Amino acid sequence: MTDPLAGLYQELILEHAKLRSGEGLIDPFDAERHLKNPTCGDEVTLRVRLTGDGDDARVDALGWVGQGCSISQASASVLAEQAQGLTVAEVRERIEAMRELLRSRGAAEPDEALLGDAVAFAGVARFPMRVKCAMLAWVALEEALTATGR
Amino acid sequence: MTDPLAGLYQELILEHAKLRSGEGLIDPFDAERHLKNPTCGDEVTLRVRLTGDGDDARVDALGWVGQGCSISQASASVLAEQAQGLTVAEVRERIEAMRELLRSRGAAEPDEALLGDAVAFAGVARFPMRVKCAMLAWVALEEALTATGR
Amino acid sequence: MTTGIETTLTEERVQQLRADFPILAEQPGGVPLVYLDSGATSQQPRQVLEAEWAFRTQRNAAVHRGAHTLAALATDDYESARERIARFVGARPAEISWAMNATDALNSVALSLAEANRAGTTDPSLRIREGDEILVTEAEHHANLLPWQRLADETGATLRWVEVDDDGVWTTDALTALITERTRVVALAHVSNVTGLIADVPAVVAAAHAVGALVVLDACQSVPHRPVDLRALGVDAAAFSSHKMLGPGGIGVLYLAESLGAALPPARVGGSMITTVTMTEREYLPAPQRFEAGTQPVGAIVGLAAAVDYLEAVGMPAIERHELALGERLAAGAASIEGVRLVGPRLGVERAGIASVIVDGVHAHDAGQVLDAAGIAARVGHHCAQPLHRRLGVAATTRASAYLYSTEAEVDRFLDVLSGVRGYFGAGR
Amino acid sequence: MTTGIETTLTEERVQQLRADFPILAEQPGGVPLVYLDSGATSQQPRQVLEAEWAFRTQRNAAVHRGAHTLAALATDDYESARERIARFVGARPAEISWAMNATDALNSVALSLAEANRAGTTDPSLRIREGDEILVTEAEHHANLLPWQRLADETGATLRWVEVDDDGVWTTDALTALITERTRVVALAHVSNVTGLIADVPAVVAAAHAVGALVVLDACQSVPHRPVDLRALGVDAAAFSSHKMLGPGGIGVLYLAESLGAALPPARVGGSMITTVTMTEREYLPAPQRFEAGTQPVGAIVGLAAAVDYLEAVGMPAIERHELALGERLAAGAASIEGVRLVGPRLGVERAGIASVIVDGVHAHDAGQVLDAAGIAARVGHHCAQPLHRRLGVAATTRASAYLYSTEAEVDRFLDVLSGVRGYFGAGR
Ligand SMILES: Cc1ncc(COP(=O)(O)O)c(C=O)c1O
Ligand SMILES: Cc1ncc(COP(=O)(O)O)c(C=O)c1O
Repeated sequence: MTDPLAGLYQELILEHAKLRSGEGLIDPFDAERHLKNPTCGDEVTLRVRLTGDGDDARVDALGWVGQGCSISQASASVLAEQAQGLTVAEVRERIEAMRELLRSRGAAEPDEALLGDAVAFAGVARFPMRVKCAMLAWVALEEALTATGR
Repeated sequence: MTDPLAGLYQELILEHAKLRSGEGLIDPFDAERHLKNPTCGDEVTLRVRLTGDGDDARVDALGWVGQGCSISQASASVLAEQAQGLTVAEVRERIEAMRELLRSRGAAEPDEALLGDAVAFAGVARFPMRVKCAMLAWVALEEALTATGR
Repeated sequence: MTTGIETTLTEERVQQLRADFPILAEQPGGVPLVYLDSGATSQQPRQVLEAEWAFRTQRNAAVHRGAHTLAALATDDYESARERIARFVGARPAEISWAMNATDALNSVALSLAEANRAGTTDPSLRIREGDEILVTEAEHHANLLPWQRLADETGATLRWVEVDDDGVWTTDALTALITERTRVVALAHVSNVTGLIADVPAVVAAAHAVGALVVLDACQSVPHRPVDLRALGVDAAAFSSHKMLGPGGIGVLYLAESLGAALPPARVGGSMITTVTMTEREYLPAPQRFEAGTQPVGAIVGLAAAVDYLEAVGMPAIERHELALGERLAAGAASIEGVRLVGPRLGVERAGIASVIVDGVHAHDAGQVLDAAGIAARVGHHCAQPLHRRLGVAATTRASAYLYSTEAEVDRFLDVLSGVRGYFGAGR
Repeated sequence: MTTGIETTLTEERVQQLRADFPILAEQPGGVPLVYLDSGATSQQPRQVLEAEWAFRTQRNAAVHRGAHTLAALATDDYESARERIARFVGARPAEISWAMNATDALNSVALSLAEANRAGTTDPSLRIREGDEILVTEAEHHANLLPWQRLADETGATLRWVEVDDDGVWTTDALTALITERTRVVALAHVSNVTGLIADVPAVVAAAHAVGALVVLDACQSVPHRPVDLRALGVDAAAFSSHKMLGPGGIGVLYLAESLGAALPPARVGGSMITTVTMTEREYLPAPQRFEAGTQPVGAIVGLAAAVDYLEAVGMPAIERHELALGERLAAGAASIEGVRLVGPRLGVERAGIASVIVDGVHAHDAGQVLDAAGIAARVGHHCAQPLHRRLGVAATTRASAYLYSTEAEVDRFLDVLSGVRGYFGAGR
């Protein structure tokens, strides 16, 4: 019998859940978002600082604190690594790609070039109850970017 | 095919529904009761006057007004004829017998000696939704007697 | 007609449909059942029962709270049902939440408005103060009257109503004439459960919204019987009951237009509708969850969705036309019987498949008994509309109400037995 | 034992019973289902489904309003169901009315008390004024907390609560010590849905009644699992849910002791609960009809009565003992796993068949996922008891809850998989 969980808890996810890249609240910052998943109590507070202007605006720094399941913590960690240095448009593209992947119920082919390590979350798409966990930090960043006005 | 309604609408009931013995409100009176069946809107107002004291107290006069289906009107009419001149104890005995008959769902053998014309309502016992109609005036009298303290 | 578009239900189609409804083959009184009481509650096709049975024996679990597979399956079914039911009435899923029945849904709206005002709402669309007015019709079902009486009592608002005429009918002009700057809520039935009168909802909505009043629609007798698009109608809130539209009992639907749903506090509080709770504070989820405290009747909701699927497969426009035809046949037939007085819209004016009558000299209960002896399940009483009946001068009427499974033959049988009622009781002799 | 009196359920008997529950043979995740989430919602035996099916295909009609035969049959079934359900909990039929779920029933009591006080009640048992107190426990389900928060907010009363200790347990002494002359309502769960703690209800009732306070019992986790006699307990009101006791969803039961039922105004108003209605006035029927506005879920009520028949046939004392044994096995097993912290009463203290645990270093959602992969439906989350979880210092726990169809093997399987959870996530390494 194959482990039905292997698809969900990829080695990379379990590692990131411990690694917690980007953990900690940066200061100064341009925007902060606090998000909560009321079903399971997962929470994340995320801050982002940008550099550059207009289309050139890039993520200068990103930090988060939170509590929750390994999926939600690992996805915040992966996000922090991915977003660093990208332009706002590039970040938004990745958030959208992540959302599509997770909502696909397993039907979508993950775009590894675009998502990098985040493709490890492809397996979450088969566990609809966990999709919100995996998206939590990503939605927080999306809303924080919107709050910066860019 | 026999008329399934014949058991319910005995000739005597249809006659009494038109006859309306005792219709009209007497004055003076010892007690009055107003009762209503909320399901169908049937109403009766009944007054009773007693004569004599203690165990000898008898129904001196009984009058009612009301509106409702033929069953409820006929049963008030029959009651008015029956109760006249009986002692309070005798009236109560008949009310109780009527109640038992109507609640029997057709299983009870009506006591003709006791109930007289009221045995015509035996068929109502097979129509549970109509039992309240047939009992309306009788319950009003029962409560009025109680209100007289006897 | 052979246009390919089914414009009504053929006799053959109705017979086909009837085979889906096990109860229609019953003989509860020893005679074949003629069920003309769908206005009170409808009968259910096997498809609905089977959908519920499948859910309850294969996927039953508490939704939105569990991480296990069964809970995920149940949640899928639950939200899919919400989507189908929403689409059926032209609503967005988040505009649909559940109630015990339509009565409960209407109470919820009134209770929520009361709560908002107790909390001192600053939202002008919710504010109801002394001297303000709540407008209803004299023909309302108690479910759409008593909650507004109570809200008026509590807020100090005045309950006003448009009166009905001798036939139990009110007019749009008379109603809109009563809408003033003080009107905060207009609550009315889309279709009357007694007279079959069909309200001109868009006209009422236009007049009400012009003064900033909310429109609450009692859609109990419309949603089951005709295509209804709540967003297109523009009402702010609406209620209807599953048990009147082929679905199971125990589930009412509350429609709250997006803006109202976002503004209203919940009537019921408890689990599954909160974000954070402390011993002294509570924060609510957004709509629709905010309005869904406690475990919802998921099996029944799945059943209702199956009912909606069934209705859509038959086609609501065809159902509407079938019933309009039956309503006309009922009305014309009843009006032509001597000593029988037809209530509601004049012949020739569109009416739903409902006809209520008064038989001269015979109490409605007695009329109902004669009908019942012939196997005809019609309803006698005040149909939860006492003020209307008081205005008509009677305590009770006799009502026949049709649905997609009703036939012309059933209507004719009703009319035939009805025409014999006065003779039976010797009335008019 | 061979005393002839069945004192618990034998393994063989449980296997027999399991055959009545179609869902228990399902493999929703591709593995056999181990259903340990009965505390959230129970599964339903075919006997319940069949009773409902029979009603809905043979006798379905609106009750108490029609004169036709079908309506009479439905009314018979409806009132017979009420009688059986009342007897099951030691109540009189008139003390039982229906709600959407237990949450709704608890809301009703609080809403009715609020309404009585708005109307300026002179009944001292209903009066709640500024400075009065409403007492609950810190372990309450949100359904038995939020309605009282809201009632306190509205009346100006103070909400007080008995605190729980590090295990999530409160004591009778601590609770009764908080009852004062100002206490108007004491609301508590008979059995905690998180800790399995069983409250000493008679002691609470005695202390509350001594000061004239009402006792409202959340019987959601007791009535399904053990013999409960509400009159003997002496509570003034109680609520429980059909879906937790083998019955269908969509039906909660509200018990109002005779005197309270006679005094309380209804929370919901509408049809079938009135005597006389005019455009401005309404008069209500006595209990229980007063509390039953609108069309009640008769099919579901018939199903619940069948569930009660089923439970009685198995025997509530035997069910209680079976579950106490499973609860002990769960608790003892969980407590012996390294890195697993058991919440609730100490081992050796009676607990219901419920055990919630905290796995060190592993989030409850992850634990639940591992259990689910093994086919085990357990619940993870705050179980609608956030204040309790806050006190325990966690956002979520993992809960297993048993019922009459649960087996020792299922409990052991849960414990076995649970003991592997930390290893899977590398916690504690
Ligand atoms: C102790 C307790 N109270 C109240 C409830 C609420 O019950 P329902 O969701 O059926 O309204 C539950 C179950 O969720 C419970 O376990
Ligand atoms: C027009 C109308 N409104 C409201 C209701 C109440 O519906 P329910 O009894 O399902 O709550 C009914 C049916 O009884 C109705 O016909």
